[in-house]
Amino acid sequence: MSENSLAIRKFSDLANPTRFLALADRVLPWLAVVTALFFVVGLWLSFTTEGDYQQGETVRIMYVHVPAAWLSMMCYSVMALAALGTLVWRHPLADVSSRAAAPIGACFTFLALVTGSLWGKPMWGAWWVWDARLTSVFVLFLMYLGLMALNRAMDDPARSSRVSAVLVLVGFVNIPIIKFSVEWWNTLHQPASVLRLDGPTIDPEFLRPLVVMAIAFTLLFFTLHIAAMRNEIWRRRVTSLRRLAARSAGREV
Amino acid sequence: MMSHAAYVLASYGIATLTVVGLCLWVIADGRARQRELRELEASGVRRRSAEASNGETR
Amino acid sequence: MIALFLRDLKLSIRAGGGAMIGVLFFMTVVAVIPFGVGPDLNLLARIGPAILWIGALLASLLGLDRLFQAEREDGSLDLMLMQETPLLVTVFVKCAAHWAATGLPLVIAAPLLGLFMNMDELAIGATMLTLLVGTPAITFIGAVGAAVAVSLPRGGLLVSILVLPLAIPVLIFGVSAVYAAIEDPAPFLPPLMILAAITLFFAVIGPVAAAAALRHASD
Amino acid sequence: MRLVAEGLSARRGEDLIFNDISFALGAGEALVVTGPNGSGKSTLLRVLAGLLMAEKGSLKLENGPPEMRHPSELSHYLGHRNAMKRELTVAENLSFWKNFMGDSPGGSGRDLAEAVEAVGLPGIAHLPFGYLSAGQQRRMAMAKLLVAHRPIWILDEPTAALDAGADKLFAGLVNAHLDKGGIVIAATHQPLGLERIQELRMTGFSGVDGGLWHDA
Repeated sequence: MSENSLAIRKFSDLANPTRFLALADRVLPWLAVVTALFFVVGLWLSFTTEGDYQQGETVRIMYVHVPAAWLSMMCYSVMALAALGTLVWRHPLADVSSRAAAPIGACFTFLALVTGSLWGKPMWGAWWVWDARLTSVFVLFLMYLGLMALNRAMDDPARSSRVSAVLVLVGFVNIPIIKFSVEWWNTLHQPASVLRLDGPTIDPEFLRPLVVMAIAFTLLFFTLHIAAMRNEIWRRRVTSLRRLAARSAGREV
Repeated sequence: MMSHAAYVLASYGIATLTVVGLCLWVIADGRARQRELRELEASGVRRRSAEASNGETR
Repeated sequence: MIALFLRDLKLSIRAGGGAMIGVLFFMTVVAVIPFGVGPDLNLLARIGPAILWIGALLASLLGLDRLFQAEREDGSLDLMLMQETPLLVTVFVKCAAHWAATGLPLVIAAPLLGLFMNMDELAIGATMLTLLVGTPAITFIGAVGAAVAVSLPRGGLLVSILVLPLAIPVLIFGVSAVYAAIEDPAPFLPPLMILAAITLFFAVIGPVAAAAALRHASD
Repeated sequence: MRLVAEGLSARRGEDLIFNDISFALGAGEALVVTGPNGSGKSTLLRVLAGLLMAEKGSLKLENGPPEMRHPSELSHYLGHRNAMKRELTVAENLSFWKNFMGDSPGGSGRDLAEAVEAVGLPGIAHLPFGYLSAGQQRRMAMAKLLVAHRPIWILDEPTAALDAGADKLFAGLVNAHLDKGGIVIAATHQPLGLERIQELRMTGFSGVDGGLWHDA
């Protein structure tokens, strides 16, 4: 029991904002460099591998589309974890993390939607179809935007953190729906071919660039997320300093 | 089978634009916040020690 | 006057402002429709323009009730009433700022939703153009309702009820212009011109009526 | 310049609030309106500011600028509410009103930094208005009186949320305005410490006038 609480204290020491800032300062440059390297390799691979005999050149869209779609879901999962942290452990950094992730997640979801649309036009003949996968991802996009609007509308983070955490957790229902929509319903969208219980069904020729791009995108997400968290901490410092300035102004008159 | 190079290029282009835009936004946001912090500190507002150890209150 | 325009724009972009909410509402409303009518792409393409127009109409009504109420609550409206600049100019500028913050984003978001509705390029372009011409009229009509309901504690719903019937002509000519553009025999220009005329008409009538209502509502 | 009110009376809804109020104020003179709650002080000030129609009587400005339609165009009105937006910074609020109101003929408003200095709150103009305390907000609303020039100041309970120090500061501002030939009309419970004042004591209207629906 005492070990457990010690571990929790250590964890929260690490997650103390000042320490987080110091850590972020040290980690960010390396993370950025590694991300860039992975992107260089990933892009090189994705343009040098052969096209698919069935889908032609458009298979290259997959190397952007699939990682972006993965990230749109992973980002929401990170937000849901952070929301849990806000509600259960009341950790101040958890709310910072959740807030910082929302715009990034919205961007990746947007990317997944747009590239999917660009892939769908030549394959299916339509920019958009209302099937379960696409619709649920669109709902995810709307949820990101809604959360961003909510975070903006309530300028006092102390009060808004709980409210938006509850909303994030409720919205998490959507993630399994997105993940399994291709299997539960008969849709136009092709089923998962990489993350399967019985091993990937995709040709290794396509798998290699895909995995490298996925790692690159994931690293990119963490880089941006840490940077955005740092911004959010600074933003809150500015806010609290301003309130302090307002309180102390005019006292000497 | 057609090659559909335009669609591929468009999706890579939009992806690049979005990612670069996001990166620039994060960087610009960070710069702006740091500038505000510096201005506040220059105008003589100091964090109390309690807040210094726990940067975000309220 | 430019100062007022910029201030209102700033207010709607800052925290709690309605600029983003309107577009979100628009997207949500339009995204809900296919669940109701089913994912038949041909059907969606046919009713798409009408749905975009109705969505835009509802979304632009969303923040209208706060147009003058917020000013009244903090006392700014009193000062605006007292100035040498005619009140109707003030109202006009406030409407313009409100449209720029909430109506313009709707016009910009319309093509994206048009793709979702499986509309072709011509229909999307026509919808965008008619929305661009028609939504200012909704704002100007809405200003009258907002001014009438300014002193009511729960004016929001009432504003929508007052304004919706008046906005019907805008909807009729907006949608018919789009359909005229898609379906060949009907000419596109006449309904668009009528729509523009309606907008200009309400750009004059709206601020005058709203200013009169505001003068009498002050107590 | 001379502000003359003759036989003013006003209604709110059906109720006659006050009847037959007359006064005349020359340049550099102040009118302090006193009286118990509900005696119609605020209503009188809103009539003077042109926000309510007077039932009877007239309000005229003699020897004023010729092209003006109503004395309210030459007036500042500081009501119970501050007319400032919480979301905008103090500087944005003040510069908006400075631009929007402009200056009346015969004077020019001070610039923002000076006005904020004059109300004793330098250095916090970059903060959002909502961050300030009630007293600070009130003082910033007074800074609004300084950034745009108006010869007539109509003040409704101007010192309600202020402490003693700010009271004195405000009395100084009003006196400076009077010295420059301005006119001040203030409803207040507290003595403002002004010279050259007339006092108008509102007693509340007690005459029988049920209005339109009754016999007189």
